[in-house]
Amino acid sequence: MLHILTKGPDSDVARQLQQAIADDDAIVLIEEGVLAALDGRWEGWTLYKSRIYLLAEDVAAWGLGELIDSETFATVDMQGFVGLTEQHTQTLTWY
Amino acid sequence: MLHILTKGPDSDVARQLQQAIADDDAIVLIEEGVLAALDGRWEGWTLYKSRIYLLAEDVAAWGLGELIDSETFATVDMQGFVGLTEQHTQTLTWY
Amino acid sequence: MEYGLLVMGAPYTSPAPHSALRFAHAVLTQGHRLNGVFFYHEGVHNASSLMAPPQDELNLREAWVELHETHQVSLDVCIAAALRRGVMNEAEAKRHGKTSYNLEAPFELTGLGQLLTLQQRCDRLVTFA
Amino acid sequence: MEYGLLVMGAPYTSPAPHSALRFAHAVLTQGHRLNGVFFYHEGVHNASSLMAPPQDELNLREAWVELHETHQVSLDVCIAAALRRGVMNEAEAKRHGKTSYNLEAPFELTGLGQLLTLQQRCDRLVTFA
Amino acid sequence: MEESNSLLVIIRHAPYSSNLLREGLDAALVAAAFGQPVDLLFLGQGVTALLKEQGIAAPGMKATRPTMDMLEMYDIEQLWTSEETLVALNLTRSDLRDNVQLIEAHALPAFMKSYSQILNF
Amino acid sequence: MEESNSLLVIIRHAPYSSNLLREGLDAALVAAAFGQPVDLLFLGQGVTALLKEQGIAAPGMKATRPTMDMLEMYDIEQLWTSEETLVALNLTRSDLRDNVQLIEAHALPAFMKSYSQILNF
Repeated sequence: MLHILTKGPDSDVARQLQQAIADDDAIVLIEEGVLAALDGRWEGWTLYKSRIYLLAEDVAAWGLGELIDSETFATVDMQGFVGLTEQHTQTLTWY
Repeated sequence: MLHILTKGPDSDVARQLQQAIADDDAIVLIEEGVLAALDGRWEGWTLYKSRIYLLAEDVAAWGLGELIDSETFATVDMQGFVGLTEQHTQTLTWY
Repeated sequence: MEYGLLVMGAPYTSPAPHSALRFAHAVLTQGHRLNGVFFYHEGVHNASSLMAPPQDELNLREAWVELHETHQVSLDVCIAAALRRGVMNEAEAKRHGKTSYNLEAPFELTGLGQLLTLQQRCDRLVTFA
Repeated sequence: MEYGLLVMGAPYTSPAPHSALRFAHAVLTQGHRLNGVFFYHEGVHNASSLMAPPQDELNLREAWVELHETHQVSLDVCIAAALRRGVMNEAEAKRHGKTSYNLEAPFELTGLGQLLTLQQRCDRLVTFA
Repeated sequence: MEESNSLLVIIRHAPYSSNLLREGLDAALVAAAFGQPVDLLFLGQGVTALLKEQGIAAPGMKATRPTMDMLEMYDIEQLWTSEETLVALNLTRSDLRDNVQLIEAHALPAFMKSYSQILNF
Repeated sequence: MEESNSLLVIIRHAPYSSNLLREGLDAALVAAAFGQPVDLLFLGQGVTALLKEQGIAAPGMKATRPTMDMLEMYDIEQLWTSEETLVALNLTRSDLRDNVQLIEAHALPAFMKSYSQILNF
């Protein structure tokens, strides 16, 4: 399953999402969700960092481009986001 | 100042509100805000319980009437809410 | 005391307009004067005359109109917030080349200056959002 | 693959319609087929023909219409969600005794069954809310 | 729920905080009316719709209880929530309606995967 | 800011997450145009509007930066945020525009009380 998180790491929906992640699931952070990149303490990073992708256009729009180390985060552009939805038979948006 | 909190204790706005409370401020919990009554760990209860009021109609609407001990919480009805806005020269809504 | 309300939530999406309306009636019951209600952000949808909720639900627009008729409360809608959300009166509709419109008196399209005036004129401005 | 989108955010309030539109174009660029977009909850405001954003901003309704015209994407709007929020076509306006309306083709008012059909017919349903 | 078109509707919003609960339930009811197998999962504040006392409408707003009561008539009998959800709101199983089933901590991902379609409200 | 009609506009929402930032700034600009003394306080995600890099618009959405740049033209020169806000988002003063002033932890209530009027966006 591909989870799409649209809210920040402090939101109650980010906590709801965490209950729902299976071992082979991936997560795309879009819109406000990209703010998780500022929060190193967010549990998501410890639990499944290798399966988390930031939407590049939203990282730029939210002004985070130079604040975060792009080497340590996996980003996708819109085409890459579509690619992730191809790979997973289900997508679930958390908003 | 009278603060009106409309979101649950887990929300980021509940955390923003906490920075803003002065010693002589009061807080009314309305709408989703009444859910704080279920959360004994909410910092608001430790820090300024004596100045927090629950809007009675929203407590009933959210189905919390019998779940919470009405002796330990101060509630106001809509008239009482208006009364609180009379006593404080400023009101500030957190949503 | 003189009260003013700022409403920023949409009907049937946010509980804010319902809370605001109940607060408005309690203000009047207590003998205060309710000077005006300013609709901003998503609150502009409260003014839509095309709103058609199921019959067993309160029609928020009608409830505001009744408040205006009974207590002379002005109902001001921010024009910039309204236009971008598809809420406009006949004059704006003409200006934008539309044949339909969905805002009528007693709701009035005004600028944000009206909100600041309301805040300065009233003893209390209470926001519902 | 066949894609369907569910849009539940309003223009100029939520970023969801913007994200959905960009996603839609990327889906088409990748050679997939975009079967339809279903507008629900606050998303129904995307269909409003009375929307008049400032000229330097994208008119979301026009962007959806262009998507329909270029790629034959159906634009379905939940009728129950639309009516309570003040979005209706000419037929519904007549039925409710209104002289104005704000939903026109290519947007169509339909029931929720259309959303379930879209979900079953498509390989992927992606929600923006 | 191994059927190929089984639908899970997730409800995460409280009755009067937005119209999402109502519009989520409507989607579930329509799916059931179309003969699609539907289950409901309540997470976060959505679980307050399952409180026994729920249903006294907020003044001026439509009550949720009648819609909740309609679910059975449409053969939506499986109402689920998760242990984490109850813990987060300090609720216990006995605060909820009788026909609610509890998903154990860590079992949620597998539970969700058993549905071919999901809508998240 | 001891003037009797001083206005504090609080911005708590990020540039592209809703229109609240934009509509809050509009309120501040109109107040300033009317000659009312106005200050801006950025809390929570609102502080991301102050990021140096802020202003590359999300594709299809109007950029925030031009409005932020207009503030000075309207004599809104005092942009404030709080230490707690920066800590919560792991930001430092140097990530922000030059004309931002920091309110120390615990000083926020007194700061807010110094304004005769407040609008919270």
